[in-house]
Amino acid sequence: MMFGLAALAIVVAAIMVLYRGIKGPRVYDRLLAINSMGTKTVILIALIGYMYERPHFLDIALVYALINFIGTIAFLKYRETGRLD
Amino acid sequence: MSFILTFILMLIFWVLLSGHFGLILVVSAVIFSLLVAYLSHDLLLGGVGLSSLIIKSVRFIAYLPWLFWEILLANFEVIYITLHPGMKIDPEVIEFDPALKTDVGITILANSITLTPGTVTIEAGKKSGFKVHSLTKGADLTEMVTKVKWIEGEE
Amino acid sequence: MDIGTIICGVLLFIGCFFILVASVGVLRFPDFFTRIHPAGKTDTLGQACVLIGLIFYEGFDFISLKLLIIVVFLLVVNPTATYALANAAFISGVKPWKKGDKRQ
Amino acid sequence: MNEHVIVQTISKILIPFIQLYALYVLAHGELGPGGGFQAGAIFGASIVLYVLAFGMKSAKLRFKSKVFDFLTSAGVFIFATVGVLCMIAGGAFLQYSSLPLPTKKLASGIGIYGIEIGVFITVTAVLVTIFFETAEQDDD
Repeated sequence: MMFGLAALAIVVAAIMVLYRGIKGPRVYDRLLAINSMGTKTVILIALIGYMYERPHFLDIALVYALINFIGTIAFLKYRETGRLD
Repeated sequence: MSFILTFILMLIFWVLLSGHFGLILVVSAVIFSLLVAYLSHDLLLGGVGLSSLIIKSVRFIAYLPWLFWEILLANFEVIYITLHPGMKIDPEVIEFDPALKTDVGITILANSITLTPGTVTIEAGKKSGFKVHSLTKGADLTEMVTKVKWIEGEE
Repeated sequence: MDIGTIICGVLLFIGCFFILVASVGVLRFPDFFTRIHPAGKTDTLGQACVLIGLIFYEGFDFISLKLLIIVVFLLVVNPTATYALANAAFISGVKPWKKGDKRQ
Repeated sequence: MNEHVIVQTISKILIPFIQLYALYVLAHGELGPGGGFQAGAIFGASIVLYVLAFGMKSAKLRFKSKVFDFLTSAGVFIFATVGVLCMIAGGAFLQYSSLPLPTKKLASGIGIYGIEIGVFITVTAVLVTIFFETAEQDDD
């Protein structure tokens, strides 16, 4: 119950951020929205793991946080230099 | 030196993550920690002496409670500004040079600034100095710079 | 209802409040550099609050240690990503908003 | 990111922990989510992070392309060796329970662990090779 309400609040927050991601106006606003939604997803995965009493979900949350970070850095680097290395 | 320290750190991290102590798992813990220490020992602790490492870690941990208190205060400020109907903001970009010597010091300062009152680091480096974007005029960062300098230490 | 569950509920409420306010901030602020303030720090604190609430619910064992690792990881990684974003925007020539300018 | 100090320092701190986490996922494939493929992807991600933070030149000095070419086939070799060992011991290909070990449970545990390590090595090597090739395609 408690976890369900918290998850709902985070989904609402993610939808609000998604609006910023659609509207822009700059690519950096969109990237900010994507990064922010990614970290919210980490919390959401942890909460869902507790809702269904499956703590193994935490491993997935940690991996998602990691991939989110690397993805943001990679995209920024590509924006700036036009290449990945 | 850094090899052994990395090995011990990795072993501790494995135990924190795992929580299972079967024979196969313990053997693989030791082998994998050795592997990671071999691959990355110069990344985590490259060229740092043991005594200075301990001193700096203790100082860093002593710095954390103050930082968390500042983060809490900072967030109430941001929440107040966000929910105020008049949106009372007056942003400015501050430039200063904290004269920090180490990369780790710069990183700690930049991330602390990002997490605390109405300020976000937008540029940080040894040569270029710091550029900080502040939500309201008159942000004061001298206390934080002093504390980070203390973590870096004089030796 | 034991004490851990109550503390967990309170922390979940505070954390969700922070996260919601951060999202409102991302919508309301006038330009990129001001938007990054709520996204960079209020969000981080809200997430830390939610996860620490889960630690109180769990009690102290290996699973709560894993939660603690996620909290530390987020506290290290989020400001770094925020810095990288702000720095990239600044270098590419996005001008910071001044008082009296038009909303973007 | 003209001065990469912060991203570089954070990467230096994170990379060893990411690598150990990948190996943890590899070793706990039976107990939780995970296994060879996921572990290989995470380990590959740590090397991708290194390339992003420090650039390709420094990465090429640290992780030789030739080593990854070797590892790609070494992983498959480990996988096949475990399978063939099962056949030599009198079972079918990859029938772990026929391995000459005290209990069947231990035999299948070690057998699965062996092929997971093989998968892990191949996946890491292939992912890193793909990333190196894509990042460098403009140089030709």
